[in-house]
Amino acid sequence: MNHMMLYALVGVGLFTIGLYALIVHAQLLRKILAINVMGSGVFLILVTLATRHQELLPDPVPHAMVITGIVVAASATALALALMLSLRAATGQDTLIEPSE
Amino acid sequence: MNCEHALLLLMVPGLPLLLAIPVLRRQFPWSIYIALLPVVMLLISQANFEVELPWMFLGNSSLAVNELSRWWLAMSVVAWLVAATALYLFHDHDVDNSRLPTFFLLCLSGQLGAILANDIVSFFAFSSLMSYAFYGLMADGGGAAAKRAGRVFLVMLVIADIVLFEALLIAASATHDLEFSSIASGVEESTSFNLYLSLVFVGFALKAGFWPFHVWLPLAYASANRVTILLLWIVPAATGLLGIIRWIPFGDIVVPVLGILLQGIGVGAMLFALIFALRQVQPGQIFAYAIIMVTGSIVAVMGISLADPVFWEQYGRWLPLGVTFIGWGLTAVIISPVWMRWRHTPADGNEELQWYERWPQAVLRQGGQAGYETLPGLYASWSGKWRNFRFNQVWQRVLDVVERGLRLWTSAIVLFLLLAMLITIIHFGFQYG
Amino acid sequence: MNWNTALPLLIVGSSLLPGLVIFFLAEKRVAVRITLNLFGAVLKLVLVGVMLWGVFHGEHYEARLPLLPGLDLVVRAGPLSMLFVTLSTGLWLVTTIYAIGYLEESPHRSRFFGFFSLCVTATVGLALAGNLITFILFYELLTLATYPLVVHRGTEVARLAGKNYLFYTVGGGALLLIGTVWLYTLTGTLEFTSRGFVSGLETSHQPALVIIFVLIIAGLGVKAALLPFHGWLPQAMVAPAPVSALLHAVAVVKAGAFGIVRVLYDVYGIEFAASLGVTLPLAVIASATIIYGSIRALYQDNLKRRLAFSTVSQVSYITLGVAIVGPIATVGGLLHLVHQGVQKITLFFCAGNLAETLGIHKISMMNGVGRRMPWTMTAFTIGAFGMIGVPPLAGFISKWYLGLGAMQADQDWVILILAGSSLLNAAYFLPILHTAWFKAPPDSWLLERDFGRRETAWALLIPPLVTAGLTVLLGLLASAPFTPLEWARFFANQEYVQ
Amino acid sequence: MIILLPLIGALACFLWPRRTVSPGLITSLGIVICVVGLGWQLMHLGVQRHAVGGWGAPLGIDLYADGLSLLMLIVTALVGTAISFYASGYFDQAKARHFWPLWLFLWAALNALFLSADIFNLYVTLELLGLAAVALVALAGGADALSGAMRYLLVSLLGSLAYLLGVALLYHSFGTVDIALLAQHVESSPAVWSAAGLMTAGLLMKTALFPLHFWLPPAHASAPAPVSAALSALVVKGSFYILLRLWLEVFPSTGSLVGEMLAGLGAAAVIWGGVQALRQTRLKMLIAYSTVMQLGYLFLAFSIGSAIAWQAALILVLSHALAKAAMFMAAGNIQHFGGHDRIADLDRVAQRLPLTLTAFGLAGVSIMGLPPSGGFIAKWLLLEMSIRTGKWWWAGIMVLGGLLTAGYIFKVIGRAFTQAVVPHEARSVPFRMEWTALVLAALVILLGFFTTIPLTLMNIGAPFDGRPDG
Amino acid sequence: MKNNEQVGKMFHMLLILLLFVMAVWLGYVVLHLRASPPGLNALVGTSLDTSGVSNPVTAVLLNFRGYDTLLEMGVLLLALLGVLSLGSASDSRETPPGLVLDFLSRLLVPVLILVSGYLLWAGAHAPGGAFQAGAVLGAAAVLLLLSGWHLGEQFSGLLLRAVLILGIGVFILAGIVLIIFSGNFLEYPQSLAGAMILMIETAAMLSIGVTLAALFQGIAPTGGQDK
Repeated sequence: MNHMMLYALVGVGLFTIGLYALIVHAQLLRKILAINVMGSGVFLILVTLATRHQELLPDPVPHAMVITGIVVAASATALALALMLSLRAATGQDTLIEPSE
Repeated sequence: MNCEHALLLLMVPGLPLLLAIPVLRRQFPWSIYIALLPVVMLLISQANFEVELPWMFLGNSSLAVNELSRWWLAMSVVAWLVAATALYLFHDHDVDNSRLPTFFLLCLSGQLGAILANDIVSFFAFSSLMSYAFYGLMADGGGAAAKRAGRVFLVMLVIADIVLFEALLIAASATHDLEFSSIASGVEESTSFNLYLSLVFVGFALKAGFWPFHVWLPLAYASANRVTILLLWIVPAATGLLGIIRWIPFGDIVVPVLGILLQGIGVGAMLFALIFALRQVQPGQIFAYAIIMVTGSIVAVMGISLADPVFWEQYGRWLPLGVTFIGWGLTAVIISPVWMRWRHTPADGNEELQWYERWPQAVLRQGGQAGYETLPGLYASWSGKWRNFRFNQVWQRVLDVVERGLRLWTSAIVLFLLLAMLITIIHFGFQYG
Repeated sequence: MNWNTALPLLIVGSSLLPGLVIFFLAEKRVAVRITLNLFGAVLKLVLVGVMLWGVFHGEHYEARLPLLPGLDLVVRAGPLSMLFVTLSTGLWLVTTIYAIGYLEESPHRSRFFGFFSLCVTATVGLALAGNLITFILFYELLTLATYPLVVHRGTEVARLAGKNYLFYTVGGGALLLIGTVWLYTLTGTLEFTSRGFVSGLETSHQPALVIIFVLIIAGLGVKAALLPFHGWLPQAMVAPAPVSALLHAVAVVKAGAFGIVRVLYDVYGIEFAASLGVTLPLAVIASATIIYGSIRALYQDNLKRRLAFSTVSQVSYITLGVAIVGPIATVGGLLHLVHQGVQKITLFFCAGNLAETLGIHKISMMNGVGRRMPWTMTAFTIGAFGMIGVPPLAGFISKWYLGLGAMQADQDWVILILAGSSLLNAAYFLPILHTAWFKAPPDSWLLERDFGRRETAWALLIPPLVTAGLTVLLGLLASAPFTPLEWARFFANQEYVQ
Repeated sequence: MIILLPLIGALACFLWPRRTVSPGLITSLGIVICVVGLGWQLMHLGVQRHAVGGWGAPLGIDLYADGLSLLMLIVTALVGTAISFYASGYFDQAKARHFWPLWLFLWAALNALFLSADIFNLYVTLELLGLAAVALVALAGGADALSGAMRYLLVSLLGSLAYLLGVALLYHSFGTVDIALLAQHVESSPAVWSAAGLMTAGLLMKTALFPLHFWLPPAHASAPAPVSAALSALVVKGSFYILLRLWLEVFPSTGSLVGEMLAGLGAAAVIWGGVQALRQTRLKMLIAYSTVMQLGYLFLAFSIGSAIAWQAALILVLSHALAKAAMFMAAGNIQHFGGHDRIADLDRVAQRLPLTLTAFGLAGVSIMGLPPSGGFIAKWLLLEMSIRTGKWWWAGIMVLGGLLTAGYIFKVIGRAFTQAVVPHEARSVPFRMEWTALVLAALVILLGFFTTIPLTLMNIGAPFDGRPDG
Repeated sequence: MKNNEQVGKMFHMLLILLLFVMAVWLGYVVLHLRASPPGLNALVGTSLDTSGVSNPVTAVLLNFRGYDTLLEMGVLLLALLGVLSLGSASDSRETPPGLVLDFLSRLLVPVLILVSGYLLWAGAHAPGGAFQAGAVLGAAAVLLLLSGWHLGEQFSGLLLRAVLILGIGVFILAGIVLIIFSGNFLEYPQSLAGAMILMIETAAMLSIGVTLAALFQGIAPTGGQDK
C-alpha cells in the first residue's frame, strides 16, 4: 500500500463521480465534462498502476496508452462540443430532445 | 361377342346422350326417334350378349342383354315412343329451343342404360342420371305444384341415392366383382345381409315413389307437363322395380321377417291407393294411385317370394311379363286423359307447404342453428377480446411509458451499471458458487 | 447433370423464369406476357408428361442441392408427387388461360401474373419436394406468393382478407417449422421415405412424436382449412376468380392436404401413426370439418362464399381418407385430391363468368341464368353433381373408395359422415341449379357485357368446359391407364405392408 | 492492407473535395479485391497472424485473421460497396464532400476492428468507429439527427470508457493486451470479473442490447439513409464481434451463467423490439426497432453456446446486415420519392416504386426468417440447436419473434396493394439507388441456397471451438 | 406529480447506493491487483536499444505500438472532419485584440514554436514527443487566432488540408514503404529507425498542431448566441 495506490483510488473516485454527474445532469455541457472526468479517472488508474513496484522503472506501455487515450478523449470532446453547439443552434436548448414521431 | 353388337349396345344409352346436346340435336329433325333407333334394333336382333367395359367406373362394369332386360326394354320403348310423340305434339312450337327434349333424352339414355346395366355400379350411375334428368322434366314448364312435386322428388331422390350408395358399399365389400350374378353368392354370407336388403328396398322405394314415399306422385300428375306424366310409370316406378329385382337375388334367399313386412307394406299400399283413388276429383290423379297400387302389389309379390323362394321359382319368371303388360296398359290408359286435358293449362295445387316438404327445411334450420351459434360465435367473441386487448389504451400507454423511461438517461445508465455489476457478480458466483 | 437430374429442376423452373421475367415487363406488353405465360404452362405440362411416362417406367428423377451439412434441398419424383404435379400443372394451364381472359385491361397485370407463376412454382416445388425442409421452403414461398394475389384488388376488404390470410398461414408456418426442427433433432434426417422414417425411434420418444405430429398437422391444417383454422378461406374469396380457383383447387388448400398426406405416410408411416393413436383424432377432426363446412355453406347467399365453405368441407375428405388406416381409403383420399380440384375449379370458373359477364355475385340473383349462359351453367351443373358425388362423375369415384375403405377398416361411422355430407352437399348445390335453370330470368341483368352471339369471352368459356369434361371423364374412365386411380393405387401399394 | 486502403481513400476524398465520388468508389472496389485476396490466403494458407512493426505480442500489436474475422470483413465489403454505390446517388455535392471521408474512415475502422487481436487497439478502433458513426448521423442535420447523434456519442464514449477501464485492469493483472496471450494467462480473480463486467457492459451499450437500446432508434431513424444502413448493418456488429471474441477466447471458462443472462436479455429484446416496431408510425423507426429485435436473436446464441449456434448467429449477422441495409435503402428511396416515411400514407408512394418495394419485401422475407433466405437458415440452425440442447423456451421466443416480425413487415407491404392516387410532389428516384437495394435483397435470398459457402469460410481456424461445449 | 418526485428521489438514492458499491468494489479490485507480472517493463527495456529512440514511452508510442498511434491520428483527423461536417465553422471574431494580448502573442508565439521544436527533439531520449509538441504548437496557433490573426486565403484551401493530413499520410507512407523493404508493416530497419521516427514525429507534430487549431476554430461559437 503506497501513495501510488492512493492515486489509483482517487482515479476510481473520479470515475465514479464522473459517472454520477453524467447521470444526474441534464445539460449537455455538464455531461461532456463528466465524461472527461471519468476519462481522467481511468487514465489516472492506468498511469499510477504502472508504477506499483518502486524497485522498477515505471512501465512505459500504460503511459503510451494514456497518451493515446488523451488524444482520443480530446478529439471526442471537440466533436461533442461542436455537436452541442449546433444542437443548441437547431433547438435553442442545451439538453437532449425526444425524436419527433 | 362381336364388335357391332358391342357398338349397338353402347349406342343404346350413348346415342340419346349425344343427341341431348342441343347443338347436335338441332342438326337432325325427329332426333328423339333417331335416339330410339338402336334400342329398337337391339330388340329386333334376338341374340343375348354382354359387353365388358373394363375402363369404365371401377373397372368391372358391363352391359348386357338378357331375358329380363328384354322385357323391360320392350315396355320402355313403347312408352318412350308414345312420350316422344306427345312431346312433338304438345310442344312442337318450341321443341327446338326449349330444354325439354334435352332432359327427355338424358332421361331416356339413363333409363335404357339402367336396363342394360349388368352390374350394380353402372345401374346406379344410369339410374341416377335418369332420375335427375326426370327432375328436370318435371320442373321444366310444369306449374307450381309440379315444381313442388319436383322438389319433394328431389329430396327423396338424394336420400335414396345415399341409401343405395350405402347398400352398394356393403355389396362391394362383400363381393369384389360387382356383377349382379355374383352378388347373390356374395351378399348371402356377408354379416350385414339384412341391412343390405332393407337399404335396397328403402332406397328404391324412395326413388320410385312406392307407398309410403309416394307423396309427390299425385302432385306431379296434378300439374306436371304431359310428357312427364306419360313417363311417370316407366321412368321412376318401373326402373325402381327392375332395380329391386336386379339387386336382390330372389329365390336364392329366405328372409321371412322382411318378406312378411313387405307383404304388409304392399297390401297397405294397395288399400291406401284404393281409398284415395275413390276420393279423387281430378281424373289424372286416379292414375297416380293406380301406379301406387300396382307397385304395391308387386312389392307384395316380392315379399311373398322373399318369404318362400319356391313361389319365386314358380312364378318369378312371369313377373317381368306382368310388369311389361301392366306397363303397356298404363301407358295406353294414361294417354287418354292427357289427350282430354290437352289444351287446359295445368291446374295448380294449393300453395301452402305439406309436412313432407317442411321437414327438410326444419332439419336444415336446426343444423344452421348449430353451425351458426357455436364456432363463429366463439370466434367472434375471441377476436373481440383480442381487439380490445390490442386497442386498450392502458396497454399502449404502458408500452409508451416504459420505452420513454428507457430513453431517459438516468434509468438507462443505472440499468447499465446494474448490468455491469450483475455480470461481475455472476462471475463471482460462478467461480465460487 | 444428366437428364434425370435436370428434369425436376426444369419442371420447377419452367414457371419460375417466366414469372421473374414477367415482373419486369411493362404493363403494356400484353402479347409478350401472354406468350410467356402460355409458353411456361405448356412447356411445364409437356415436361410433366415426360416425367409421368418415365416414372411409370421406373425411371428415377432426383436433384439435390446441399443446403446445410446434412440437409439437402431435394426434388424427387414419386407416384404421390406425380399425382399432385400433374393436377396442378394441368389446372395451371387452364387457369392461366382463364386469368388472361378474366383480367383484360385491369391494372397491375404484370405483378399479378408474376406472382401467379411464382405460386405455381411453389406448388410444383412442394409437390416434388423430397424432404421436409424442401417442402417447408416451398410451402412458405407459396404463402408469400399468394398474399399479393389475395390482396390484388387493393380494396379495404381485400387488405383485411389478406391480413387474415397471413395471420393464419404465417402462424401455421411457424408451428410447422418448430415441429420439423424438433423432429430433425430427434431423427437427424428429413428425407421422405415410404412407410416413414420415424418408426425406428425407441419408444421413449413417442410422446414427443405425438406432440410433433400435432404441431405439424396444425401447421398444415391451416392451409388445408381444418376445422379451427378454416377462417381465412371464406374471407379470401374477395380475390379475383382465377385466384380463388388457385387457392381452392390448384395450390393452397391442396398444398396443406398434400402435406398432411406426406407427413402421415412418408414421415410417420401410416401404420406407425396408427400405433401412436393419432390417426383417429385426425379423422374425427376432418369429419367435423366436413359436416361443419357443409352446414355453413348452406347459409351463404354469396355464391363464392358458398363455394368456399364447400371447399372447407370437401378438402377434409382428403384428410379423412388418408387418416383412415387402409389402402382403399387412402386411394379414395388421394383421388379426391385430384377430383375435388377439377370440380371445384370448374365451379369457381363459372362463378367468375357470372360475375364478369352479368355482374352476378349472389345466388338470389341467379334466376334463370341458365337460359342466358347455358354452357357455363352446364359446366357448373356437372361440377356440382360431381361434388354431390353423383355417378358417373369424378366425385362419385372418390367417395366410393372412401366409403369402401371405411368399411374395410371397420370405421362405419365414417359412412354416416359421408352420407350426411352428401345430403348437405345436395342441399346447398341443388337449389342453385334449380334457381339457375328453372326460375324465370329477370328482364335485364345488372352490368351485362355483350359478347355478340357467344354467351361470354372464349377465354372465359373454354376453361370451365374443359374442366367439366375432365370431371366426366375422370369418373367415366376411372379405370383407364394413367388415371389418378392408377397412381393412387400405385402409391397405396407402396405404403402398406400387405 | 485492407485497413490502409480506405484510410488513403478517405484522405484523398478529404484532399480533393470536388471529386469525391470516384475515389470513393475506386476505394470500395479496391477493398473488395483485398478482402477477396485475404479470403484466398486464408483458404489456402489457413489462419493469418501479422505482427505490426515486426515486434509481435506482447510488445507490439498483432493483426489476426481467421474465419470469423474474414466473414465479418466480407459482410462489410459487400454491404459497404452497396452503400457506396447507393450514396453516390443519394448525396448532393455539399453533403458528399463530408460524407465520403467520414464513410471511408468508418469502413477503415471496421476493417481494423475485425482484424485486430489486441484489446487496447480494439479500444482505439472502437473510438474511431464511434466518432465516425456519430459524425455521419449528424450529417443529416436537423434537431432529431443532432440530438440522436449527441445521445449516440455520449453512449459510445461511456461504453468505451468502461471498456478501457476493463482493459486497464486486465493489463495490470496480466501485463499483456494481446487476446491470445490473455487467453493463455487468464485465471479468475476479482480483477478479471470486474474487467469482464465492465467490458461486457460497455460493449452491450454499444451493441444496444435490450435495456440499453434506447439510443439506437432515434440515431438510426434520423440519419441519412445510407448511414442508417451502415449503422444498422455494420456498426453495431462491430461491438458484437468484440463481445464474441472476448467471450469465445478471453473469458471462456466463465460462460454459461452470463450467457444465460445475455440470452435472456436477447429474448426480451426480441419481444420488446417486435412490439415496439409494430407500434411505430414511421417507417425508419420501425426498421430501427426491428434492428433492436434482430440483435436480440444474436444473443440467444450465448445461451445455446454450441459451435453451430455461433455459426448460426454469424449467418444471422450476415443476412441481417444485407437485409437491413436493403431495407434502409428502400426506406431512403421512399422518403426521397414521397418526401416522408409515414407508414399510413405509404400507399401513394409504394405504388410508384415497384423495385424498391420488391427489395423491401425480399429483405423482409429474410428478416421474418421465412425460406428461402439466409435468415431462415440461421433461424433453422438456432431452433435446431436450442431444441437439441433442450432449451425449448428460446425456440418459442424465436417463433414468437418471427410472428411479430411478419406482423410489422406486412403492415408495410400491405400498403403497396391499395389503389391510391399518385401525389404530385413525387421526386424521381435515381436508378442505381433502386437497384442497389434490390441487389442486396436478392443476395439475402440467394444466401438461403448457398449457406454452405459462408459456413466453410467462417470455420477456417475453428474460431468457435474455444468454448468447452463447442 | 408528488409521487413522481418521490419516485425520483428514491431513484436517486438507489443510484448513489449503486455508485458507492461500485466504487468500493473497484477500489478493492485495484488494491488487490496481483503484484506480478511487472507488465512489459523488462521487455521494453531489452528491446529499447533496437528501437531507435532511448525514451521508452516514445519507443512504445511510435515503434512498438506505432499502429495505435497511427489510428489515433486518424481519430484526431476524424474529429476534425466531423466538426467541419457540422458546418458551424466560423471565422474568428473581428474584435481587434487588446494591446496586452497583441504584444503577448507576438512575444509568445515564437517561443512556443521553439518550445515545441525542442519537445519534439527531446522526445527521442527524454519525456516529450510529437503530441506534447503538437499540443504546444496548437496552443500557439490558437493564441494567434484569438488575437485576430488570419490565415491567408491562398493557404486555406488545398495546402491547409495537405498539412492536416500530413501526419497520418507520412505515417501510412512510411508503413507502406516499410512493407516493401522489410515485409512487415511499420517495421523499421534498425539503422533508419531513429530518423524515420523523427520524420514521422515532425509531420505528426505539424498536423496535430494545425488540427487542434482548426478544431478550435471550428468550435468557436459565432458571435450571436454565446452567453
